[in-house]
Amino acid sequence: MTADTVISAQGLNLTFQTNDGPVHALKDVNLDIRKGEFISFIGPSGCGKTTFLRCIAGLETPTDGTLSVNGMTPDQARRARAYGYVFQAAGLYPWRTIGGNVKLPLEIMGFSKSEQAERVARVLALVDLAGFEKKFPWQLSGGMQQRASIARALAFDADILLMDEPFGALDEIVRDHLNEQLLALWARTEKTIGFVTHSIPEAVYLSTKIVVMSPRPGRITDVIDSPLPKERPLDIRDSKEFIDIAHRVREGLRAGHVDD
Amino acid sequence: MTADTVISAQGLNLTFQTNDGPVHALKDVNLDIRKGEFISFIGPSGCGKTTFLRCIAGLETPTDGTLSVNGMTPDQARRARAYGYVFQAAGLYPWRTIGGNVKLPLEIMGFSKSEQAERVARVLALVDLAGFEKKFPWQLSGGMQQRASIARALAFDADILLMDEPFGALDEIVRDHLNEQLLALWARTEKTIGFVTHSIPEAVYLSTKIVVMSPRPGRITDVIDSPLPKERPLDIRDSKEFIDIAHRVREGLRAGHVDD
Amino acid sequence: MKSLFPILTIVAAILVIWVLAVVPMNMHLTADQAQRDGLMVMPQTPAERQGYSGLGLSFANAGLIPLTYTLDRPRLPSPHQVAGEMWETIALRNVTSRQSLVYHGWVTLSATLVGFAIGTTLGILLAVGIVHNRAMDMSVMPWAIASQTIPILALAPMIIVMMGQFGIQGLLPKAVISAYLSFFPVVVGMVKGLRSPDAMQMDLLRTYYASSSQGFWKLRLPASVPYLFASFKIGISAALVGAIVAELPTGARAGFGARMLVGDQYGNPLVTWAALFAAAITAAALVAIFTAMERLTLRRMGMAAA
Amino acid sequence: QDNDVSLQLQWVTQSQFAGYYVALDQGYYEDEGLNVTILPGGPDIAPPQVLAGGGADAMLNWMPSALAARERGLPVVNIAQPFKTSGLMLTCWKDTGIESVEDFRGRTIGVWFFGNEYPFLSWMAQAGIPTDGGPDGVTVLRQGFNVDPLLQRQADCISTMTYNEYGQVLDAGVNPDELITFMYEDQGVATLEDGIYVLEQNLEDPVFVEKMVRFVRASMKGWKWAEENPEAAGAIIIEYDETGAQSEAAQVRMMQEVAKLTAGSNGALDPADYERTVATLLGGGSDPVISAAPTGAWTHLITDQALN
Amino acid sequence: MTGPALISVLAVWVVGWFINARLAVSRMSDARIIRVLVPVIFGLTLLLIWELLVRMTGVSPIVLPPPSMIAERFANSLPILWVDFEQTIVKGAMTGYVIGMICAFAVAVLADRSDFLTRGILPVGGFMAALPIVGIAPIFVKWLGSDWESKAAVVAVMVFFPILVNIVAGLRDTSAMQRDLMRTYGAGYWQTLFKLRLPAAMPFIFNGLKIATTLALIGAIVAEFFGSPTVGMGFRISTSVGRLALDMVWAEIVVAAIAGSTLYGAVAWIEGRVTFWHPSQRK
Ligand SMILES: Nc1ncnc2c1ncn2[C@@H]1O[C@H](COP(=O)(O)OP(=O)(O)OP(=O)(O)O)[C@@H](O)[C@H]1O
Ligand SMILES: Nc1ncnc2c1ncn2[C@@H]1O[C@H](COP(=O)(O)OP(=O)(O)OP(=O)(O)O)[C@@H](O)[C@H]1O
Ligand SMILES: Cc1ncc(C[n+]2csc(CCO)c2C)c(N)n1
Ligand SMILES: [Mg+2]
Ligand SMILES: [Mg+2]
Repeated sequence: MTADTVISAQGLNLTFQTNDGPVHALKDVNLDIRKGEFISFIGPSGCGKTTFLRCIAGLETPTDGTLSVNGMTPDQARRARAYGYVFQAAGLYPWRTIGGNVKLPLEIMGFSKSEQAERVARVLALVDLAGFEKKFPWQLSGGMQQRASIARALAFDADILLMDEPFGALDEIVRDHLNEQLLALWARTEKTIGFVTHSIPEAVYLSTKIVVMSPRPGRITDVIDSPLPKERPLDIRDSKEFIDIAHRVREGLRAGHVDD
Repeated sequence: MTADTVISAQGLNLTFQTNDGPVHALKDVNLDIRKGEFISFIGPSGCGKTTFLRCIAGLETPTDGTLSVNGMTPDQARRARAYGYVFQAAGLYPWRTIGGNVKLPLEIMGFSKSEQAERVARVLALVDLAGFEKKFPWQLSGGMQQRASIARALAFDADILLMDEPFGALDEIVRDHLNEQLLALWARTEKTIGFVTHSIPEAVYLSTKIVVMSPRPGRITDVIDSPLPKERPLDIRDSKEFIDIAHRVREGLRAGHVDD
Repeated sequence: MKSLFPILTIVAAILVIWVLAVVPMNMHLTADQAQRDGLMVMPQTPAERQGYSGLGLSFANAGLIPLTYTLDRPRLPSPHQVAGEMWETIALRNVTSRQSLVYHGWVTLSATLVGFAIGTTLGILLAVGIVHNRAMDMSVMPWAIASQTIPILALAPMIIVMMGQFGIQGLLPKAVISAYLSFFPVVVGMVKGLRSPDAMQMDLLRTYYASSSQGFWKLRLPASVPYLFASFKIGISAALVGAIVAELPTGARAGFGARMLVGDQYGNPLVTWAALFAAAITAAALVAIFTAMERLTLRRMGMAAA
Repeated sequence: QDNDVSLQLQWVTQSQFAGYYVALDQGYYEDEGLNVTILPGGPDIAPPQVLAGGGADAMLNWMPSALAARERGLPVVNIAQPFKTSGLMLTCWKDTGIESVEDFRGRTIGVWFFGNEYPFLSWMAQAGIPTDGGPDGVTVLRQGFNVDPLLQRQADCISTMTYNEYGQVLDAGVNPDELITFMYEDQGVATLEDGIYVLEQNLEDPVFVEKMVRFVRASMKGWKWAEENPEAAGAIIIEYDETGAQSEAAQVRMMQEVAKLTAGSNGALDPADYERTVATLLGGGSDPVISAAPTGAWTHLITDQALN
Repeated sequence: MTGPALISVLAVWVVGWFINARLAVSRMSDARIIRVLVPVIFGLTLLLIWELLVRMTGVSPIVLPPPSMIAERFANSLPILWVDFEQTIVKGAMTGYVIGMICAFAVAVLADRSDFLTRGILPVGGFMAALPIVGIAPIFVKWLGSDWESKAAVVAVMVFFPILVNIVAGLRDTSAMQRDLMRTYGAGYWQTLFKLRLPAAMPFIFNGLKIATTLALIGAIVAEFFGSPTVGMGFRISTSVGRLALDMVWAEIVVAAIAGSTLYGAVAWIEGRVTFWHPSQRK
């Protein structure tokens, strides 16, 4: 654990008690994330990606082990509003306009009215949604909704961004496009990003570090550092290097995969 | 249109009348599909993939143009039960067991009891679900449910199989696995398959022909014949040829794509 | 059963409030009676006491408080009085006796069940019609809603007279009124249920070229089962209310409704209260039976865990 | 079947209708070869409506209500009048200071409606007291089926029957000297109560007439028996009460009171009583119950034969 | 029934139904006029049949008056109908409705604070809701007197539970994700309530409010049967039955049906404004 470690998990375990007996969702997870890293979690369904992210966010309490976020416990970090969280579905409130949705966390955190307006305008511009402020969510396409939900997570400018399969429901082209934008945003803001995905190309394209996980019990099976440069045009994905990393990730995944 | 053409569309147009004015979902679509082909439709959301498949299935009536299926109109073909249709979600009836779900079309089409039992057993074996006949859908994983829904479409042994993003909701590993199985099935049965997908690798991996579509108005922008052999191991996807086709598809898509 | 403790807590809280409320509610009557019996009461005349609230009078006459619990004709009977009456009329009487609430329960219940059967059958048929016929959908629904705004107690005597004209008496007129109240929730629920299959499930059947009757039996009907049970649960309590309402103008002969009326008319509030609680318990039991049936059916249909 | 008779009562089974239950119980109807069904009433059962709908052959009714029905186009005819005297009265708290009719002004009074309000309205009209709730008039409450409005002093006076509600007030522990009562009989506004009525057109059918003759004869026999044996009559009522909620003591007392009202009648309507009733009703001020003296509203056709 | 009556009734039915069937499948069947016209034609057909049946079979108007007579009575009694409407609907039903609604909200928020309370209150509330109105109405008249206050109390009791159940169900209807979102903001209970759960609960709440409108009407009218001043719809219905003025009874029933449908429609209209965002309200 170095000085610029923002998230640090040591011997993390989490067991859910269910009707069918205990489920070991996380087993002996050790991971350090440094400031400014873009870290992806990949693995088959049920391997604990979401659970791990939720532990970091203080939405779930580990049964065992230590976890610190910005040097605090996850729960303290949550109350300190240390991170923005983006869920798989956009999850915008249908009764609020796009602007109103982005404003929501600002209202809750007690920003002044003028500050609210200013920030809403800024982050909507950041995700290319300037001019859509007055629209309601259902009047936007899925991709635009997802961008709005990212804007919502960015609005209060936390240093950490946690994203749980934010683009899972979108089509490949839209997804490519958002991936590009996300990378640009990351490069510009130097945020630390934790990103859950099912897609190998997406993980490889975005990350500085790829964490491969495996289910039953949920655990980390491989951590792959990406040698790709920070500057990544979309067609880097046809490059030899890219394909090699993708291959390694796929092998890692296959090894841990139990057929259903 | 050659002798072994099973599906033929000439100058197909379809316009939906909506509250916001007409939507041109299909414009001047011309396409011939030969017996035994595996044809994929790929394109961004709203480009008319589903609409085209539904036209073939006689579930939607084109406003203009001609469309023939097995030499009949689509509606006649539907009444003749010329095809099996697989929807995006498995859509199994929750009150029927897996066996009961697969039996549904057989009951409706009036197969004899013994024939029903025999076919259910056969197609369940075909999709690797022998032994799950008595289970209810919620007792199975998503991938298994989707296999059951494919079995249901195969049960009455139509020559044509129409699949609308059947694996859209599944994770990549399960998807790979089902893709492999689908290819095997296709090779064995020589069915003609129309397959809608959002995923470039999936389209390239499966098809003999890839139809790239583009929205507003929905139209065909490219038809790519695949030079890949019929025998396709999963890691063919790391081959140069595969990557080239994928690249071409992506370019085709990008060209037709209007940012949302 | 993890709800048992919270329920008991709430019931206990209500009982406490009830017991406390008995005092001010009955104090005026108690004071009047005490005065007749020669006890000291403040203030001294009934007319003056009218100026006091029940609570005020209770403070002025704290010594009379125990008497508020034993009035023969209380405004608010105390829980133990109601329980005592119920115990006596349910447990201590032969079930065939006219003094037995079990007997009256059966009178009401039989009309309820017949009415419920008629109402649900009608409701389901109407729902099937509405779902399959657009003209019916557009015509019937607004009137079905309007029909429920008609006060049934106003219609009940007319229905009974009109049926009496055709020599139909006894259980059936009551059942008809109970059916009138129970058909509506069934129509609403069943229309919702029969329409619950999504477009994809309907399209699937089209790809099989299934007939509309096949669509009904294989898709719409099974899909509507959860809605059907929800409607049943509302419908059966509505049917019970209908049967009780109908008992007033049918000559108030027997049944919970008759007991409530006669208890009221002859100044016997305990009879009314006991019938009231017995009716609520009956309703709860009927709903519980349907809940159990629902659980069983859905489990058998494989829909319970979903 | 031509020996079938159904009789619609005005209220639930109680000693007010003892004569008929006794006749049934003692086999008097059977002796006349009749098969009689007694239909108890209830709130909102309007006997004339049942008669009009063909649900009963004969009904009991108060004459004001029957005459009003007649004016409304339902030709009902009184064929017998077992109740000679009116049992209707107003019961008031003495401590309200009410001593005479004039003191009603500004008071709240409970009245039964449902066709039973006519005597009260006529009375007030004759006394010149408005019933619209002004300071000079009375505020009328539509009284429910119990005496609570009086006991709880929501009303200064309520309507009671000598045989029923008045007893309930006493049962509630009230002493008679706490109360002041106004009998309609004493006020000169008495109207005829429980009479037997049938539809006019039925009287053209000799078979029906003959049946009614037997019915009235047996009923009157029942009444006389009940008058003489109030205890037994009360017991019979209890036997026929399906609700099981009535008390025998109350029914016996009711029978004793009812006996005072039926005592003077052999069943035949006294035309003088009829004329007095009509006069009272016609005196109903601006909104009279009936607008003209009815004709053919009663007949001795049945009683003449029955009582021979 | 007589032959000609049967034939004319059948004829009216066939004609009415034929027109509706044609309208319902016509190309304009989604137009607003058609949506209104079809039920109106259906209603008129029923009324016509009613009129024919009554007239041709000679049913006494004392048992069932024909619609024409009811309409005449209605037109001639507007002042009376209006004061009855005020007494019963405005004073009795509306007051009770508002009181019941406020109580339901208060209890729902209370119950919502703890799972324990919810678990206890809902079944007990369900039991109380099963107390039949004909039993509670006389009790409230006894307690609160004959005027509209007792009617309002009956109404409040009747509408309380359906509204409560719907509020509680609605408050629970948020998805885990929506609630987690609020947690990631470190939002408190009241913030979550007002910014997330109440808005999300609105479709449910309005469902309860709609059911409650018809209950409120019935409650107010029926309670008047057990004691009332000499005004009010229930009073008028009951007295008119006694006076064999069945046309007046039906005129009041018509008022009840119109008032009920209007109230229902009004609540549905507000629902449309408030829950404009819900898929069921979007076209
Ligand atoms: N609240 C919970 N209660 C019980 N078990 C849970 C709960 N949440 C998750 N689990 C179980 O824990 C395991 C890990 O779940 P998790 O949601 O973290 O997986 P995931 O990797 O995010 O999967 P997916 O790709 O499907 O989202 C799974 O077996 C899941 O069923
Ligand atoms: N029933 C309908 N009524 C009106 N418009 C429709 C209807 N069905 C489809 N459309 C419109 O037609 C266009 C093509 O739709 P279609 O569903 O075929 O797209 P798709 O390519 O399948 O998209 P996706 O990838 O999102 O499934 C879209 O703009 C869609 O909104
Ligand atoms: C609404 C209504 N009010 C009064 C009566 C009838 N009635 C006639 S005499 C009497 C007093 C009996 O002791 C009563 C109550 C009724 N049937 N319905
Ligand atoms: Mg997950
Ligand atoms: Mg589609």
